[in-house]
Amino acid sequence: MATLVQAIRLALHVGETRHGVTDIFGEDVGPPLGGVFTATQGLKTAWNSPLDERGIIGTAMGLAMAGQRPVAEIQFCDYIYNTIDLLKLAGNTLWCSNGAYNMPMVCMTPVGAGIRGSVYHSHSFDATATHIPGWKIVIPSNPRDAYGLLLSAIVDPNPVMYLAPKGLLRAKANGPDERIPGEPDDDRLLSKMIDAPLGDRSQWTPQWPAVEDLFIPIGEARVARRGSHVSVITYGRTLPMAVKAAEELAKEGIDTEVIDLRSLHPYDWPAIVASVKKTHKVLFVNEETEVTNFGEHLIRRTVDELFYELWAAPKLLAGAFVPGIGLADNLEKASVPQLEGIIDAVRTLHRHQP
Amino acid sequence: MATLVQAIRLALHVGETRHGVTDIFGEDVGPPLGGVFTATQGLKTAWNSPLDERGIIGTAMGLAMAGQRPVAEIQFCDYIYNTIDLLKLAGNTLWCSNGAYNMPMVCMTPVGAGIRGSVYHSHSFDATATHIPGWKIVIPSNPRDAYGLLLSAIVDPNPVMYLAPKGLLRAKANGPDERIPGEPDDDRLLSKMIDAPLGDRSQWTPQWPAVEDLFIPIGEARVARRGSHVSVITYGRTLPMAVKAAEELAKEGIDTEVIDLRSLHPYDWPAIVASVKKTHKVLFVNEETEVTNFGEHLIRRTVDELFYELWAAPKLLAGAFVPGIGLADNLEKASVPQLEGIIDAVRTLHRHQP
Amino acid sequence: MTTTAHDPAAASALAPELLLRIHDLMVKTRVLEERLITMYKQGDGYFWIGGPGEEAFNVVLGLLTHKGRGPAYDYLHLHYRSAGTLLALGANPVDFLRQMKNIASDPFSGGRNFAGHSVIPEWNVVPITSPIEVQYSIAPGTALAQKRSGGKGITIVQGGDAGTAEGDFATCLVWSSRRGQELPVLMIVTNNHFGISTPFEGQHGETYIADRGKAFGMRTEVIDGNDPENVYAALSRAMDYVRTEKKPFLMEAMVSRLYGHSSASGANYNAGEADCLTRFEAKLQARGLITAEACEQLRAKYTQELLEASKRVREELPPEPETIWNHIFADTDHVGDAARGAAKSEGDR
Amino acid sequence: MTTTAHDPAAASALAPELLLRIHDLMVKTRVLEERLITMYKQGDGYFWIGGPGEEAFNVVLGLLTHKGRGPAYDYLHLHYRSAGTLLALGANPVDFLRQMKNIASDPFSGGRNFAGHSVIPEWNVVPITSPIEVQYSIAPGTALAQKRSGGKGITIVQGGDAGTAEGDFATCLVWSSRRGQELPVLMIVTNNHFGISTPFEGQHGETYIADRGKAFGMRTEVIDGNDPENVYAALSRAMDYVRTEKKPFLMEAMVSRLYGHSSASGANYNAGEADCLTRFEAKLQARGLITAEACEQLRAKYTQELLEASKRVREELPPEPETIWNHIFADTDHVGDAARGAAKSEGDR
Ligand SMILES: Cc1ncc(C[n+]2csc(CCOP(=O)(O)OP(=O)(O)O)c2C)c(N)n1
Ligand SMILES: Cc1ncc(C[n+]2csc(CCOP(=O)(O)OP(=O)(O)O)c2C)c(N)n1
Ligand SMILES: [Mg+2]
Ligand SMILES: [Mg+2]
Repeated sequence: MATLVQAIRLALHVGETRHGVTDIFGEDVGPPLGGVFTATQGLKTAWNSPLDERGIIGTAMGLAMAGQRPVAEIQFCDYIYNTIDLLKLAGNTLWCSNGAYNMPMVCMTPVGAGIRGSVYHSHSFDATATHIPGWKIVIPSNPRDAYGLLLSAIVDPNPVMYLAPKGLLRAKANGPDERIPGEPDDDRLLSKMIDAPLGDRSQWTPQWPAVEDLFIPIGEARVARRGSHVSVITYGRTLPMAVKAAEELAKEGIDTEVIDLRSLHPYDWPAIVASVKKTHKVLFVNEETEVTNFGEHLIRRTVDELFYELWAAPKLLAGAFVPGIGLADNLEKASVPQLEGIIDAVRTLHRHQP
Repeated sequence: MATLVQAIRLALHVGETRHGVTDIFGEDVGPPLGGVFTATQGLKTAWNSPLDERGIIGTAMGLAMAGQRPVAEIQFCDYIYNTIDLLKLAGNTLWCSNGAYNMPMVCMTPVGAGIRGSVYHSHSFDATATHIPGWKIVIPSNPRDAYGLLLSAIVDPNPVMYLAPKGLLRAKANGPDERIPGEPDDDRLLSKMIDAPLGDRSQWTPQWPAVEDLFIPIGEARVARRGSHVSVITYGRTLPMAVKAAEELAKEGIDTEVIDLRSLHPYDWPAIVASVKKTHKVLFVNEETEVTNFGEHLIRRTVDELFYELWAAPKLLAGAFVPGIGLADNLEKASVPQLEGIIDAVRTLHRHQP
Repeated sequence: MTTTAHDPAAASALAPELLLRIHDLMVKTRVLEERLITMYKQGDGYFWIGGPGEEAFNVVLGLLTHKGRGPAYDYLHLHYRSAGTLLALGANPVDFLRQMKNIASDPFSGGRNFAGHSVIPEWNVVPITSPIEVQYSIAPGTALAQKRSGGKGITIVQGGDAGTAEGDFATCLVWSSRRGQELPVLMIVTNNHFGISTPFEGQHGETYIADRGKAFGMRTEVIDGNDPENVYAALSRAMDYVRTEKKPFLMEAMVSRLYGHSSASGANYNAGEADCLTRFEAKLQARGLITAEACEQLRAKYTQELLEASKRVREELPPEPETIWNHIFADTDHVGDAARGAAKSEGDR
Repeated sequence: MTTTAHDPAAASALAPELLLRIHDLMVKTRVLEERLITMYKQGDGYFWIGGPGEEAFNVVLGLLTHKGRGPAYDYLHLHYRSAGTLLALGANPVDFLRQMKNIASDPFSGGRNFAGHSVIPEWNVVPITSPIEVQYSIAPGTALAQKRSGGKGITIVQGGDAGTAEGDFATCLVWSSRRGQELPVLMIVTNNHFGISTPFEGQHGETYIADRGKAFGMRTEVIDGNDPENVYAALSRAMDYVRTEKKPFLMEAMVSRLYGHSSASGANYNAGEADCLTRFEAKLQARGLITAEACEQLRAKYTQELLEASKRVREELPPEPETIWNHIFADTDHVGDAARGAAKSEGDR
C-alpha cells in the first residue's frame, strides 16, 4: 500500500503519461533529488527550477496560457507568500478577460505542522488560499484521496491549489477503501519499484505499477466516521487526529461524526448541512492561525443558514494566533490543535445542554 | 476643516517634526507629486522610491531595525500582495528573535472601492492583514481618526498597518467632534496653506497650521451612533454608509447602533460585547470578499462568547466572492456593500422574532 | 548605447508602401488615443491610460509579429500603452472605445477592466493587466512551450522603465537565459524616462537598463524608439535572432510620453517631448512620399470615424449586475452546489 | 573572474598572530558545526544547517566587521551558515548548542527557531531567517540609516548562489546603486555551487553572479573564499571602498559545502570538496607557524569543551508552552484587552 507521498508520485506519473501533464517543476523537483519529500522522483517531466517562487508561479501561468499542463511545486507553503499577487492574477485571469484565457495549472505545496519544522516549515495555507477567488483548493488526508484529488486537479480546466499535509506524507491507507486502484499489495515491492535508491541515481528508472484512473470529485466531502452526537468538520493533518479522537470518545459513549472536507473550494456544503442537521453540534478543526480563518467562514455560514438547528454554539479549534510555530515540542503543541484538544472540545459540546 | 487625506498629511507633518519620523517613502510619494492622492505633499522627509513594493517594505524593515521611524506607502493595497512574506516577517521578527528586534514601522496604503477603480484599484486588505500576526491594524473613517490613529501608529513600537479608505479621502469632518485640534476653521485657507499648487511646485513650501498632538488609542472603537435595536459593526468606507442607513432606518422607527471599529488588531471586543448585549442583533459590514473574511472572525467570536445573547443569527454583509471589482457601475455596485443593502439587512434583523 | 542602431541605410530599405502603412497605423493609433482621452474628459469613461508617443515603436512591433494562436505563433505580453501594436495586428479600434465606456460589448473584459487592458486570444495577446511587471514572470512560460514545440514562435514581453525595479524583471532575465536552456524571449523595455511622476534619474544606477542583460550573456540593444524605420531594422534583427537562435534578447527603446502618465495626471499634450508622428510625417514629406494635406486628411478621416463610433458606443448597454458571476471558473460559473455538481460529473469520466 | 584576487603578496602581509587567530576561530567553528551535527544525529535536535566549508570566508568577515550597536557600526544580514562570522565577533559557541537543543536558554530565539538562526542585537546582527534572500531587500534600510548618520558603519548582506534568482537580490542591486543616492552595502554571495540538490550549472546564464552588479555601476569581485589570507585582502579592499566611498560593492566568494545542504541530506562529510581548514593548516605548517600536533590539540580541546557543553545543555529546560504568547508586541505580550489597555494609556501621553 502506497504512502500519501507515493500516491502523489503515482498520480503525477499517471498525469504525465495519460492526462497531458507537460511540466512538473519547482525547486529540487527534478533529478537527482525528486523533491525534498520524494514526491517527484522518477517522473519524466520533472525539472529543477531556479530558486524563485515568483518565477515558478509565473512560468506555470505562462505554460498554462500556452496550452501546456503544468504542475508547479512551491517547496513549502511557508515560501509561497511572495507570490500572492500572482496567485490572485491566476485566479482572476479568466474573469478579467471575460472568459478568453484560463489557467489550467496545478500548484502543489506541502502544508502544516507536525514534523517539528519550526517557524518556516510548519505553516498552513488554507486561510490565504480560500480567500483568493478563482482557485479550486483540495487537501487530502489519505493516499487514495491524495491520488484521486491530484488527478482531478490535473484534468481541471481551472487553477487548482493542491495542499499536501506534511505530517501525513508517510501515512498509509487506513483500510482497503483508502487504497489506490491497481497498486501492488506489497509495500516493500512498491518501494522497490518507485522509490529512488540512496546514493547514485543516474542509472535508476522507476517501474511504475499499472494503477488505474481515479477522479475524486473536487467539491465532495467524505464521511470519515459516521456518528450522531457531535460533528467534527476538518481536513488534512487534523483529520486522522479527529478520527482518533472519535474512537477515544466512543469509549465514553460519545458518538462523533467526522467529515473530511477534502475540497476547500468549492466545498461540500450539503455534506455539512446533513451532518449538522443530524447532530446539532459542530466543531470545526484546522491548523491555521485562528483569526480570519477558513473555519470561521464555515461557522459564519453555519450560523447564517442553520441557526435554529444548533443546540450549542459551533466551535472552532485552530492554531493560536501567534507569529510562528516554535521548534520546541512544548511550543509546537501549544500552537496547533492536538488530539486532547479535539477530545475536550467534542466532550464539552456533547455535554452542553441547550 | 481638513479632509481625510489632509488629516493624513498633517499627521505625517507632526510625525516628522515632533515624533521622530525619518522617512516617508514609496512610489511617487516625494516631490513633485506628493502621492497619487496628495497625502504626502510638502513633507520634508518624503521621497520617491523605485517602483518595487518588496524594496519598499524591506527597506522600511531595515530602517526600523536601525532605529529610524519609517512610514512606507504602498501606492494601492492592490499592489501589496507580492510582499506578504515580508509583512509576515516584519510581524514575526520580535517573536522569532525572542524580543531582540522589533520593527517600529508604519505601512500606509489606500484600500477599498467607491472610486470606480476597477479590478486593481478597488481592493480591500483587511482580511489578509488581520491574518498576519504581529501587526497592529487601523483604518479611520473620518479626518480626526485619520489624524489621531496615524500619530498613534507612528509612536507605536510595533509594525502598524494604516489602511486609508480611498473612497473617503476627500471626506470632511461630520461635525465639530470629528475635527483635528488646532486646525484652521476655513477650508479654503487650509487648502492654500498645505495643498501643493497645480503646475510648477519647485518653489512651493507649505505653511503648516499649528495642530496639536492627538493619539487615538489603537484598539479602541468609537460609537458612531447610539441605538438600541440592532448593532452594526463596521469600519472604513462603509462606516458613513452605515450611519446614513441608521438615519434612514430611524424614520421607520428602527434605532440602529453603529460602531466604528477603527482598529482591527487589536480590536475593541468589549465595545462589541456591550453593544450586542444591548441590541441582541448584530450586523457586521465590510468591503472585503466574503470568504475567509475578518467579519467572519468577529461573527465566530460573537457566537463563541455571546451565543445566548443573540436573538437572531449575526449577519455579515461583505463583498461578493468574485475575482475582481468590475469597472462598470453595475458591476461595482453588485460587488461591494451599498447603502440599500445595509438598510435591508438591518431591517431584516430588526423584523426577526426569535 | 549598447549598439547604436540608427542606421540610415536600413531606413531606405523599407518599401514606400510599408512606410505609408506604418504611417497610416500610427495616425490611426494616435487618433484612437485622442478619442479615448476626449471620451474620458467628456465623462464617457472613468480612467484613461494609453500609448501616445509610443506609436513608432508599437506599430512596427505589431507589424513584425507572427500573429496566430498557439505556440507556433508569437505570444505578446504587452502593457497598457500597446494600442499601436494591436491596431497593427488588425484589432478594431472601436473595441477600445467599448472598453473605455465599460459596456457589455467590450470584448476584452466585458466592462470589467480599464481602457488599455486588451486581450486577443486569437493572436496570442495574453491579458494586459494593471500590476506592473508581472508579465515578465509569466513570459518564460509561453516561451518554454514555444521552445519545446520547435516552431518559429517567440515570446515578446514589454513594459516600462520604472517597472524594471520590480523583481519580476530579474526573474525574466534569470529564467530566459539559463545556460543550455535559453528561451526565445524578446524582452522589451519602453523607456519614457518616467514612472508616473518619478523621473528615471535618481532611481537607476544603470546608464542603460538593457545593460542588465549582459551579465546573463544576453544580446542587448538600446534604440531610438521614436523612429519607425530605425525600430523596424532593430526589431527585425532582434526577432530574427530570437527566432533562429532560440535565445533571449533585451531591447530598450527610448520613447515619449505625449499625454502624461494617464488621465490621473490630466492627459494633456506635452509639447516638450519628441513626437514620433510629426517627426515621421516630416520625413515622409521631405522624401515626397506623402503631402502635408494627405496627412491632414488621413487624420481627419480617422477622427471622424472614431467620433461616430464613440457616439454609437454611447448607446450600447452596460453589463448586467449579475454578470459578476460569469467566468469565475471555466467549467461552471457559480460556486457552491453547481460547482459541486460539475465536479461530480468530472469524477465519472 | 572579475578581478583575480589571489595575491600571494597580500597573504604574507598578515601577521602570524592574526593567522593563528584565524586558524583558531576556523577550528572552533568547524568543531562547533561537527558538534551540532552529532547532536542532531543523537536526537538532541530536530534539524541542522550550518557552514562547514565556509569558515575561511566567514571567520575573516567577522574579524573585519566593525562591531557594535546602531548605525555607527556595521550591520550584518547573514544567512544560516554564518557561525564562523559570529564566533569571530565573539559569540559563545554554547549558545548555538542551546538553539540546536531548542531550550529556553537559547538566546537567539528561546527555543523557537532552527539551529543557525542567530540574532545578536549588541553587534547589529539582525535576525537570520529561513526564507532565502529576503535579507537583500531589508539591507538597503540599514544602509540608508548609516549613510544618513554619516559614520563609518556599513551594511553587510550575505546569501547563497541559488538564492540570487529571487527578486530580492535584484532589489538590493537596484536600491543600493541609485545614482547620487548610492548606499554603503557590501553584498556578498557565498557560492557553493548548489541550492540543496540543484547544481549551479543549468540554473544560471551568468558566468559569475557578481557580474550582475556591473550594469548598476557597482564594483564587483569574484574570489576564492577557501583561502583566508586571500579573503582577508579582498574583504579589506571591498570594505574600505564601501566605508570610504559609501557605495555598494558586490563580492562573490567561491566556497565549499562540506557536509551537504543540511541534516535533511544526511550531513555527512563530502571528501570531494576542497576543505579550507586542512588547506590552511597545511599552509601554516609549511610556513612553520604551527605544527600538525598543535592543530590536533586545538581541535581536541574544542571538541572536549563542546562535548561537555552539549551535556550541560541537555540538562537545561525547554521553553514553557505559554511562552508562545511572549514577544508578539513590544508594548504588550497579549492581544485583546491587555493590548487595548496599553493602547489606551498610550493615548494619554
Ligand atoms: C505592482 C504595481 N505597483 C504600482 C502600480 C501603480 N503604477 C501604475 S503605472 C506606474 C508607473 C509605471 O512606470 P513605468 O514602468 O516606467 O511604465 P510607464 O507607465 O512609464 O510606461 C505605477 C507605479 C502598479 N500598477 N503596479
Ligand atoms: C524563499 C525560500 N524558498 C525556498 C527555501 C527552501 N530552501 C532552503 S535552503 C535552499 C537552497 C539555498 O541555496 P543557496 O542560496 O545557494 O544557499 P546555500 O544553502 O547553498 O548556502 C532552499 C531552496 C527557502 N528557505 N526560502
Ligand atoms: Mg516609464
Ligand atoms: Mg548554494
